[in-house]
Amino acid sequence: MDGMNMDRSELKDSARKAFGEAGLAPDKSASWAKLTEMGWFMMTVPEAQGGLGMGREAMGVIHYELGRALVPGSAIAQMLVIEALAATGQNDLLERAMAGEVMTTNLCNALDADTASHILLVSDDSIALAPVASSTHRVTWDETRRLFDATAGEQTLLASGADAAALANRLRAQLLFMLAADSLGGAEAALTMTIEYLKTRRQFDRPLAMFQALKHRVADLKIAHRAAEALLWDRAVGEPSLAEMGALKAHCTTAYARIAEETIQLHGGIGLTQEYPCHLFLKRAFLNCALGGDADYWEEQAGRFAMENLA
Amino acid sequence: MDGMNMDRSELKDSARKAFGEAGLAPDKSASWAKLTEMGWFMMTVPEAQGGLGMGREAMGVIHYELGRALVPGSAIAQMLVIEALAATGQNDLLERAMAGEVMTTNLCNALDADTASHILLVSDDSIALAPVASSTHRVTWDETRRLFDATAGEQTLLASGADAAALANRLRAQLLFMLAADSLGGAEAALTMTIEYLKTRRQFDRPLAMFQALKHRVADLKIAHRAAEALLWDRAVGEPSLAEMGALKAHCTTAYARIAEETIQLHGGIGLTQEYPCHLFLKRAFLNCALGGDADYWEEQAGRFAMENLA
Amino acid sequence: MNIELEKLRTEVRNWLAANAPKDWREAATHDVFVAGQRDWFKKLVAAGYAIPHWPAAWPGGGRSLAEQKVIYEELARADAPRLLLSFVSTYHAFATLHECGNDEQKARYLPRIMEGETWCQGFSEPGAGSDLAAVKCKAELKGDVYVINGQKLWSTMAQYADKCLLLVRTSSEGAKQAGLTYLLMDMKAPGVTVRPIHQIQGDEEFAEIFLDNVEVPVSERVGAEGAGWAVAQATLASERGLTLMELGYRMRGNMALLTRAISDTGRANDAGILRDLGRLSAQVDAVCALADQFLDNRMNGIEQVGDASIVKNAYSRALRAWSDFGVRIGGMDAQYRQGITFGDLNTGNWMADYMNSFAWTIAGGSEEVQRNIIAERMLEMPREPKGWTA
Amino acid sequence: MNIELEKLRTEVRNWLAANAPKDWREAATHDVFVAGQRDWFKKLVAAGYAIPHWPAAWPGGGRSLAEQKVIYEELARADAPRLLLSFVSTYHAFATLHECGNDEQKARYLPRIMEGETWCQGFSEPGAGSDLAAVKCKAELKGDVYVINGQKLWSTMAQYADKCLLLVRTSSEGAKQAGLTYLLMDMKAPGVTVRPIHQIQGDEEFAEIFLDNVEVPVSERVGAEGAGWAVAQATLASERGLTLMELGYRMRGNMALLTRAISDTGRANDAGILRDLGRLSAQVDAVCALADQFLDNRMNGIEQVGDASIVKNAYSRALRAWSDFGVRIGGMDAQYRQGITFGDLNTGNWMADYMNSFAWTIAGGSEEVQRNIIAERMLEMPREPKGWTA
Repeated sequence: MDGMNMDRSELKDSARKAFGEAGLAPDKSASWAKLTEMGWFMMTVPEAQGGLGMGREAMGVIHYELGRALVPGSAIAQMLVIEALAATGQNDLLERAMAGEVMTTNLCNALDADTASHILLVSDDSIALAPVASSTHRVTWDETRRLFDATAGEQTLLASGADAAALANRLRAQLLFMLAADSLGGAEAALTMTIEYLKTRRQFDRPLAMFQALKHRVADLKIAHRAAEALLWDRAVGEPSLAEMGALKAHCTTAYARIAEETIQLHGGIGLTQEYPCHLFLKRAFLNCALGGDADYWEEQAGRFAMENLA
Repeated sequence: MDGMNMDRSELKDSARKAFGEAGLAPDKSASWAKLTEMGWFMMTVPEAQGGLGMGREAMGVIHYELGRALVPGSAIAQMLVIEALAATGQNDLLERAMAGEVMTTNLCNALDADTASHILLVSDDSIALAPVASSTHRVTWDETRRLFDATAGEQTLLASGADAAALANRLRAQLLFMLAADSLGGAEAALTMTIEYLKTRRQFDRPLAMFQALKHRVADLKIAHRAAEALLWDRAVGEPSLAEMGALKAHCTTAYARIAEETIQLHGGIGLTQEYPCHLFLKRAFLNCALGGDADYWEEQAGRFAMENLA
Repeated sequence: MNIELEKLRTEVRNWLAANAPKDWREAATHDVFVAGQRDWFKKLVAAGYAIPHWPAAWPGGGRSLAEQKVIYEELARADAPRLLLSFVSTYHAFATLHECGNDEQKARYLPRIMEGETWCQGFSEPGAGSDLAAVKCKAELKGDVYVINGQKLWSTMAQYADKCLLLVRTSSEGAKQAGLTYLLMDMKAPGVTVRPIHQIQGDEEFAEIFLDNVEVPVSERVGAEGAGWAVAQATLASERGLTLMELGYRMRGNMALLTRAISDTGRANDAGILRDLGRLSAQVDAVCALADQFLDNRMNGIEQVGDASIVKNAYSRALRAWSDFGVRIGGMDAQYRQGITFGDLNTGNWMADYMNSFAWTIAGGSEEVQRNIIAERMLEMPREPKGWTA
Repeated sequence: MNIELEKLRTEVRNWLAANAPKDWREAATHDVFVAGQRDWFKKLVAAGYAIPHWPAAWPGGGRSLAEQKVIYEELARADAPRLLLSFVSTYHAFATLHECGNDEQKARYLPRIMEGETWCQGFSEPGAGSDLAAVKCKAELKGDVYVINGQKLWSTMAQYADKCLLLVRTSSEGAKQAGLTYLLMDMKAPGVTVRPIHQIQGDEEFAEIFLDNVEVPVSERVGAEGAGWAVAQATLASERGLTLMELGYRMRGNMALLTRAISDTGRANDAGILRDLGRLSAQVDAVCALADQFLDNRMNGIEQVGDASIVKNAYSRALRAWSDFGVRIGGMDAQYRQGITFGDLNTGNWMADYMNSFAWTIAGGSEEVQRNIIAERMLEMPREPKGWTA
């Protein structure tokens, strides 16, 4: 195993240990505390700024595990803010954010704005930070994430012009990548749960897992998941274009939605009850599909990119 | 059973008797002779003009059976020409066409132009008939149909202006309907053949038809076929718009292509050999998809129609 | 014939214009919804449109299937509420009593159903879903009562039901099917506990029933002891046809929810969206045509085994595609939670509609069970031999 | 390490720029194609790139998997012809002899393979496809020869082969697998008849082999009598990895055929087409990433059961989607028959490419067999009990 994979594998083990044991959709503040304690908010920050200097791949591992356990909260927003603060040398605020002070961003529907001190305002020609002035909760079907309409107080400009455009694109790419990782983590958990259920549930005097029609469907889901995961780790390194990152996000969220849909169908009736967790995956999958630009948007961009680059 | 269905059922029986016994892709001239003898070219022509005065539904029944047996030839073109000649009162030529004199049309890639006496030239502002001046065979993967680049001699104008536009649309709708019927006939034969094969072929000490994964796939194909067929007979009556007829054609040809694809896959290796007839269905299915406007074209038209009519 | 049908159509249409409730989508609670359902059923009974499929001896009964079709077409057209609450009583209970009940049972219950008594069905259990014959809920004959212990699941609106069509096990000898018995149980009897099932989209259309030493008089048994499986088949065969035609028409009628959403999101000239809309539109039209054809065949006595399974799966697939397309068009907006419309499948609250569509791919015989029926009973692909268990 | 790899890459790239045949797509007949293949193989052997996976004792052998990957990446990049004709000899025959052959067999055949002797595989039969253990082709030991009678199917390029890896039945006692024996058969031996299979797109990549009292010396047996099944596993495990990486890269490289067709048909701004292109592009990229990962895992010794099945099905699905999209974009033009390119899967002759894609969903273990492997051996879903036959 090469060095990079070894890092990935070790990080995965510790993240799974941290989030894999409290059950699905664990307590939000306890999860936040763990993220802070383990230093994972520092992960991608350069060592010179007090971070761990790890890359996008490491961030993917963390979000994969957050997705896998359906961890609630706004880690995605936090990491975007941290990325922007680090890139623009806002070291004081950066330190506070790495230490777990909640900050959010308009790039990701002002997740948890009601508990956030600041909001990062991203547009193509400026990146600014401001205190959150007010926030209104927009309740979603997915209850593991809390979205807000938020207004901002006085803004501190972090970047403008070409710098802002470049940083905005980098942040968008990060967002897309984190959503892709979250989706594949969730999809893995949903698929594993489904396979276990099929092995346990008996009808017609045998486990459902013995019915070939169901086996083949599960095998196809496994193939879809493995292919998407290969693409995720492939795009974790190098410098994919924003369109390629968007295509990744569309590919992975679509796979998640498909696996979550089959999770319900293969669980039968109990999949339709609030008591079973199937619906938690379904709702998060569909929210992931919509956040940060949907498949219709990104697949079109990816198509244009292919027309320009593969002609 | 109501009257119309009784007609359909009787006509179906005699058409199946005529074409169902000579095997797949039977002799072309013998098939043409049968079509002529049975009077089926007269079918939709008003009784006053020497025809049988039957409707679109009857025409659907015939083309369903032609598709089912993969009958080669240019019956589709012939029926379009006959429709145009009847509508424009060209009774002498009409009589010759009903008696089996081969005539073709640019509306359907000049099928069998090399043996046709005339070619019907259809555009939005004129409908004309002309002798075939020259023809070049454009060989297709589907060998049960022969397409041509044809040039026309001196034209006789049959209709112009609004009359031409109306007739052109009627002819296009007929073409789409005939292709839809041909497709569902072919799809039925392919599916039936596949089911029989699965019942006969044994692997792992049991017939393939006992493997649930294959059963479920076949069941889904059956559902797709039955739904498409219901739509076909529904649009055989009344006055569907051209866009609705296009949507029908897209729906039925897509179902045919899907069933033909699965026919090959479920036959395994022998499905890939020239000796087995699977490929004949596949090639005709794909040609049907392309003829008369493909699914991309017609589904977009149907979408526009829905936007305008279902708002 | 056609003239009479058109006369009926006009009559129903006019009546609905004057009487169909308009605000039923706004019901904020189940109680309001249920009250509205009871009220609407009463009105339909009075007008003679509630039980068109019952024999002519009943007011409003004795309609031909063609006439029933007209009535359901018009109900869908008027966007009147579906009769969710009285569906089991007027279809399942009626069919069961009509075909298998004794005279005393018919005389006792049919009038009550007409008066608005509501019924539920107690078939499925935690361990008996697709494999219905595996029912374990136990009934022991003690004197002139059966004493019932067990649990039932997925019982539509059981929390509002007066009576229950109950399938129980009276013997564990021999074939699984042979030990089943069919009872009519009073939902108010001591020992009956009903717990609504909290569904993922927020509805509570189904309930669980817990049975703890519930006593059911022997006189409430339909058919002989051990003949429950055959009686259950009569119950199961009673639905589907008209429902699916009605639901197909309702889905088609609500295509406008999609076209409006497309316009509202500025995508009326997006070639890809238009194509997918065109394709969906044909799929929905095909389902309507299929449901029509199914009823025509039933009318003409040429319905075949598996036909109902084909219609059901074609409908459930189209419903999934319909709501999935809505979720897609709705985009981020569809992810915000809105209040649901009880008992309706095509509301434009896209995520709710999408989640609701699983009721049709899972309940009433899952898609997988329908595929088995189509493959094995219609296409005569061999069943697995009886002995194949593990 | 990385520097060495990049050095190799430059070396291979330069060599290919000077030596890779350019006109191989134009081969009008199989004979021309085969001659080109033989010539190309010779050149690669001379350059040391033909058998990088053989041991270091062989010229050009002893390459690490990372080096092999570089070579195959560059072959794909240069659009050089695939080594279809020598694939079975350099992979299947080599692996079989290397793992299970005796010293005499290795010494006899490996040099010949290097010199261009071509081999085919005689495993499948009319009654033994997915169920390979059902092989019936009979071998009777008479003195020091086996006398073979039977038929083999789907043997790649058997009409041009010198030798055949032959799986035969020497006993019908006990488990099906236990009666199989593995032989090396001379294709020029009396009684061997080869009939090319006419494929639906016009190629003849496969052949049938008829065996009529063919004599094979006992010395040509690999492993013991009755050990054929185990030897066959060594043969089957030998392929896939590098091939699929190479084929994935070739498919990705040929995405340009699609984008050009889209431009040529004036649909470069059709939102629906662009989306489908974008989606396909990600699917193809994912297959390449998956094949890479598979090889990395194999290199690192952490390949798991079922991994190869996942890569194969992901590739075959993407290949189908790729060619299907081409047929769609090609429209009416794609329906006109054109001359085919032998041995190539991504040619832009869309209908031929589409039909060719079935070779990957059916041959070398059908998609259905792969799904069984994934479900049962990787995901540990229970197999049907042994006794389940009918």
